[in-house]
Amino acid sequence: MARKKIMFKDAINEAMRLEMERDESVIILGLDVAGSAGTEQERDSWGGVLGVTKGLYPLFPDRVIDTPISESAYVGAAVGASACGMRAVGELMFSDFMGVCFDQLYNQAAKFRYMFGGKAVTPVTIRTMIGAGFSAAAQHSQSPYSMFAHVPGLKSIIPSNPYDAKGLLAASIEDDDPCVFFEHKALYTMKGDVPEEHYTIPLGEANVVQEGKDVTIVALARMVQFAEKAAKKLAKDGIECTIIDPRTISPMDWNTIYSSVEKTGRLVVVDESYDLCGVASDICGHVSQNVFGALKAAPQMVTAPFTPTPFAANLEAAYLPDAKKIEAAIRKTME
Amino acid sequence: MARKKIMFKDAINEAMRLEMERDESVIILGLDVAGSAGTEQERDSWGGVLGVTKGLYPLFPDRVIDTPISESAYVGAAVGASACGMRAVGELMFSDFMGVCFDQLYNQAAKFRYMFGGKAVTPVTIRTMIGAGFSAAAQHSQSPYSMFAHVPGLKSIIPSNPYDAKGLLAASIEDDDPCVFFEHKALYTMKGDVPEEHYTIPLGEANVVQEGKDVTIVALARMVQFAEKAAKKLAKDGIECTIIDPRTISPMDWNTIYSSVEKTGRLVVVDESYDLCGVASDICGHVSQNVFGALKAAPQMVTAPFTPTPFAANLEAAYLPDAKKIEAAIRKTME
Amino acid sequence: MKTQLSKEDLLKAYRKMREIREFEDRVHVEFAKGTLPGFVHLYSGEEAVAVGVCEHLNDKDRIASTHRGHGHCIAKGVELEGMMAEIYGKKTGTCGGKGGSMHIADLDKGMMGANGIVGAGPPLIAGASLASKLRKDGSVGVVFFGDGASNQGTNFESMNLAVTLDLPMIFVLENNGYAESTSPKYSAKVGSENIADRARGFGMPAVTVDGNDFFAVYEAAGEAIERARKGGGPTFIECKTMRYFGHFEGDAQTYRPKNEVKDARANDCPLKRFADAVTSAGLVDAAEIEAVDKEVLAQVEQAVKDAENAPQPDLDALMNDVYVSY
Amino acid sequence: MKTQLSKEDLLKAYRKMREIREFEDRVHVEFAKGTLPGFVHLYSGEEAVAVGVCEHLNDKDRIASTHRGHGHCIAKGVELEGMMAEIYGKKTGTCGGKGGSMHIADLDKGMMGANGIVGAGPPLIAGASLASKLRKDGSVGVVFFGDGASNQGTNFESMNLAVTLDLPMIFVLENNGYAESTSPKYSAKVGSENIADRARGFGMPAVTVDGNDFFAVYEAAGEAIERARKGGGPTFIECKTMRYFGHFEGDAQTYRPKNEVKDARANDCPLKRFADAVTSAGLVDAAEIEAVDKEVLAQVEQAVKDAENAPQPDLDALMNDVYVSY
Ligand SMILES: Cc1ncc(C[n+]2csc(CCOP(=O)(O)OP(=O)(O)O)c2C)c(N)n1
Ligand SMILES: Cc1ncc(C[n+]2csc(CCOP(=O)(O)OP(=O)(O)O)c2C)c(N)n1
Ligand SMILES: [Mg+2]
Ligand SMILES: [Mg+2]
Repeated sequence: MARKKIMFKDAINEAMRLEMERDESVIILGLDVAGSAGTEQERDSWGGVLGVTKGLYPLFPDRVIDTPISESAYVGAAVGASACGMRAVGELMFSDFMGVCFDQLYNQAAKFRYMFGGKAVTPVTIRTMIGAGFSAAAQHSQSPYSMFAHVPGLKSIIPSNPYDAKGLLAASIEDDDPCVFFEHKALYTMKGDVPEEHYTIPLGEANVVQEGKDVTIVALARMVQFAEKAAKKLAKDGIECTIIDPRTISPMDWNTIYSSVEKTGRLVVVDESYDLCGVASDICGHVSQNVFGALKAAPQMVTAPFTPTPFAANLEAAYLPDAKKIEAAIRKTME
Repeated sequence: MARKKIMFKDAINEAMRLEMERDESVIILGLDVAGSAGTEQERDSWGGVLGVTKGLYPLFPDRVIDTPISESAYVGAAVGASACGMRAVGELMFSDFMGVCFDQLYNQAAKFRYMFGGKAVTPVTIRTMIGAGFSAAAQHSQSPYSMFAHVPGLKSIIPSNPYDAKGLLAASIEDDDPCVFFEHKALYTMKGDVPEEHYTIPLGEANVVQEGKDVTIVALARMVQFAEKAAKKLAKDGIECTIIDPRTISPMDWNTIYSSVEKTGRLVVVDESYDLCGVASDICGHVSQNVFGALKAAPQMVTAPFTPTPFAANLEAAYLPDAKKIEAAIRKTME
Repeated sequence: MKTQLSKEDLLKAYRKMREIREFEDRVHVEFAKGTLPGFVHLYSGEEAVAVGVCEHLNDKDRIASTHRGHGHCIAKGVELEGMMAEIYGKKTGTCGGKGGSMHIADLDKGMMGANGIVGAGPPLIAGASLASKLRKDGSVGVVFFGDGASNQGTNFESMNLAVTLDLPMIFVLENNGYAESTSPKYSAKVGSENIADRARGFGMPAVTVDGNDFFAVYEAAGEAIERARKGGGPTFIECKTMRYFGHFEGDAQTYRPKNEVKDARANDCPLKRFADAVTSAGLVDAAEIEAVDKEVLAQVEQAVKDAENAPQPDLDALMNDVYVSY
Repeated sequence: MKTQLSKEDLLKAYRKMREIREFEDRVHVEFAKGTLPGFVHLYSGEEAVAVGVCEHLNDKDRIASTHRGHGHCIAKGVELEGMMAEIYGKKTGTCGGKGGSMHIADLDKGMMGANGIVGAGPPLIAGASLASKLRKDGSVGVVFFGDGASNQGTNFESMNLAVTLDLPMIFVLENNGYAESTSPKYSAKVGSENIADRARGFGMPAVTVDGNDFFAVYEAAGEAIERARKGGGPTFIECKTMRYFGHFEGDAQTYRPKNEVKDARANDCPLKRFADAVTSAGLVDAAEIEAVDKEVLAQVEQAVKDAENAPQPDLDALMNDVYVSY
């Protein structure tokens, strides 16, 4: 435990390495997850497009498998292999690419168990990147996890820091249900304390980042940092915030959210995606249905505006939720 | 206007016929939309899997185009043709199949205009079936429109009766933005008065089905009938319901919903899909954010449970929202 | 005729084909009565394909099927009693009544499911075959799919993936001349007579056989499966066959020539051809064939009765088995 | 050498290639300075493909491009000043700064966009070609895609759709030997040397040409495009070429042989080959070539300056142009 802080992406790498050591049935499938396939150079030249799987191929050369660019086939193969006793970790490079392979997750992996009368077990995990902030424009910046959360049979996991990333990915791989693991690309270089040894964090348990009596902020992935910043600012004015990071949105830890709102009476949900049929309105909707009596003010959403992600830096900055927007929303609940 | 009532599916057929007569650039692409392609028999043997496009091929043999089973290619072709001056109507037989072709809608059609700096116009319409109730099981009974509504750049249209179906489809085809038109298969044989001539219903305008002072029910597609049934029952007990059919969920006619809730103070949203990141929680969330002060009781959702659609008739009946469940939710708001 | 099959094997294969035929013909009749719900796609006429392939397989080998899945299920050893109950939506069904005709599966038998999504099977079996390869247990994966499905991107991608990873996987194309009402002459104009030619371009052996000739299918499949078991990679087998009923039950079939099915039933029925071949070669007696026919008839009759009398699923099944844990 | 191109045409083609090279080499330099954001994929080395094809096209013909789209844009006539400004994310960019390198498009020029989704182009151009066919205006659609993209289901499906509907569509495969770090020898093992052989199986003419030889590309494309314009259906052209930079800017390229690019630049550069061919054939003077080089250098220099000095988009552009109306 005494080692230096490590990066979010290294925590993810470590989780995979430990799972592969522990369990022979864990395999990795994806584009350039090793790299150099078919060339005369040494393998492992890439380790995934941003190097997250780097170093795993030399350790497990049979189990780190580069695939052609054909997401339907290899994501489906991850699903199929997992229904046959493996625990495949499929890497869908950017979650923006879900549109070319969604069927294998939403109609296949998600439904096998139910359709087949409880006889199927499909412990597949799909790792995939989310998030804006990199001038990666409209097709490489999205966070479409609400679409996955709407599908019974799938679990959706969204870590916000290196410690959670490692523990939640280990839990996802060990979990017997299909898991989609969303990694915010802007968090990859975030550093934090991460135990070297194996550990898991249960899926479906929110993390209460801080407790305060006035308002409950629910925030995901990168938005947790922004929420903390806003909370710090408000603390100077005597406004005390609870910050809840659900960590998984399906299953969602409603109890933690509801009991916090029962204490604070105020809710602000921060999400990098859109409000329409997204996580923010979902949480506001569920809270208003289930702990209406506790609410002292209208719940507020802080989300991206309903536009594709723009390329230009100034537009992208305006597009993203930030501490200022969160602060404004919190103040609104205090009016 | 004096003609007999016609069926929902014939109203849809009529809208397409009239649009094709009015505008040469309207074309239809899909599986067996004419039928018999490559056989020695006469074309138009199918007219779509449930006969909705029947009779159009003989009128427009160049413009009713059967395609191989390759949704990505032909939905994408509908998008591409529409970006090049056509108004293509692509038929995605069941919306459940979105997973094999979503990219062409969500990353392409939806984003062209924005990414390309406002220079693209892509007036494509995708017609697709939704809904349970036919023992069609987990992969032919879904209503995944919330996933489409979460995508800026797309419009999502969900008619509940023959009159609306015709007017909304005409509007969708004439609309300059990409539209996804969701047809509930259980409504196809519903009959109603439908003018013979061409007309459109603006996208983004809810229909207030009935007005009542006590509670606002928002319901979509087939759920509108169930809401009416529940409202009738409650009327006997003196509970007066407003029923709002949004007709389009993106754009959503928030004004109509908000002003109704401002009057009634109570909200029940009925949706055949799931609550998690679905339309029901979305409407509850938006109402609670924006007209919180008017709410006299916790808004209620009536949705399918979070399970795939079961096959067995008794399970499917239990799965679907119905008048009883709606009634119970309304009574809850009146407690 | 020459065959390496013992009399026992021959009778077993024939019985499977007869089970499929009887099962499907009976479902056709029941559907027409209005007693069966949902979308039902029947396999009558194509029996030699499923059985010709699956006679080489054991429970460790995996198959993926299509919307037209009953034949594959039976050929792979799924019990027809449970299947019939499943189609009736009963608690005693293979999937507890929650899947129905389009989703019958029995993973213990290596049957990964009928599938409502055209083209969904190939990636899944690529995965199953990958599992076989990594486990080095000599098992193989077989995917069945139609001429219509052969145009789906998933199928092409999976062929390429199977070649790339050298998977022990067999692609079995059931070319029955129609995808719904559309002919492959329109939708799979590959520039030749055979869709298999398109597959060959992906870099794997590809053959076309008479899919109504059990022995032709059996031999081609045997060669391919043996090669796959030995690490020789994937093979594509196109089987030309015919479906005797509509695309789904309720289809008026106006896209078909009048006598197409009648002629085929009379002159090209895979069961008749099999029976004729083995009896005239003196390998099996006609009486033995007839005995199988009778036994299967009775079995299906009983399966229908049992299914009719079986209870509906308990209501709490609605919420069960969405997840292992949630 | 033999060519039907006039001196004017030759100089025009060379200028386009030089524009691409200069543009890309400059973006490479600017990116290294850290002044350019996002993912940037450069086309240097592949100029003969884009230009060899697009020299046959007019504004009514449509092309779809890839993530590596600058070359296709320039070849199709998109102004490089606007492109440079776009890559800088400026208001004066082709897309007002909202698309960036991966989404440059100019529909007025028949350029349907660079695309961030590998394999997204073929269906779109199938649609564009269908529009051409229905409008009977003699226009064609051309889709560019890489060796990696050639494995994507959308590409296969679109080939089949183009054959089915007999579309005036050209598939131009840019086989540059890598998809990110992966070789087509691994990912597109088609059982032969050429990926074009896989395409031929779909039932359309398919050829493989030296993609660094402008004239080879030009001729193959000319034949295909003429056939398509006359209603002769689709063609597949594989162009073997090489990218001089990494997959994207920032790529350390450890998967490449040390001298691969150096050798190619020295011995197989499409611009050098073109210049040598036309000068040694006496069709163009070396001085004329040099004059083009200078002019283009100056033009790109100016484009960078202008882009640097151009204003950012107005903030209200964030909310504009999501819909025509909403
Ligand atoms: C992705 C998808 N597209 C379309 C359908 C509708 N559909 C079901 S079966 C079928 C025809 C399949 O034809 P083929 O593959 O030849 O199989 P066959 O029915 O002849 O056995 C179609 C279009 C579907 N279920 N899934
Ligand atoms: C659907 C999808 N999958 C993966 C990617 C990531 N990606 C972008 S470019 C690329 C390699 C493409 O290779 P190739 O088609 O050969 O084109 P090249 O880069 O060589 O021009 C990959 C994997 C993507 N953008 N979209
Ligand atoms: Mg068929
Ligand atoms: Mg390449």
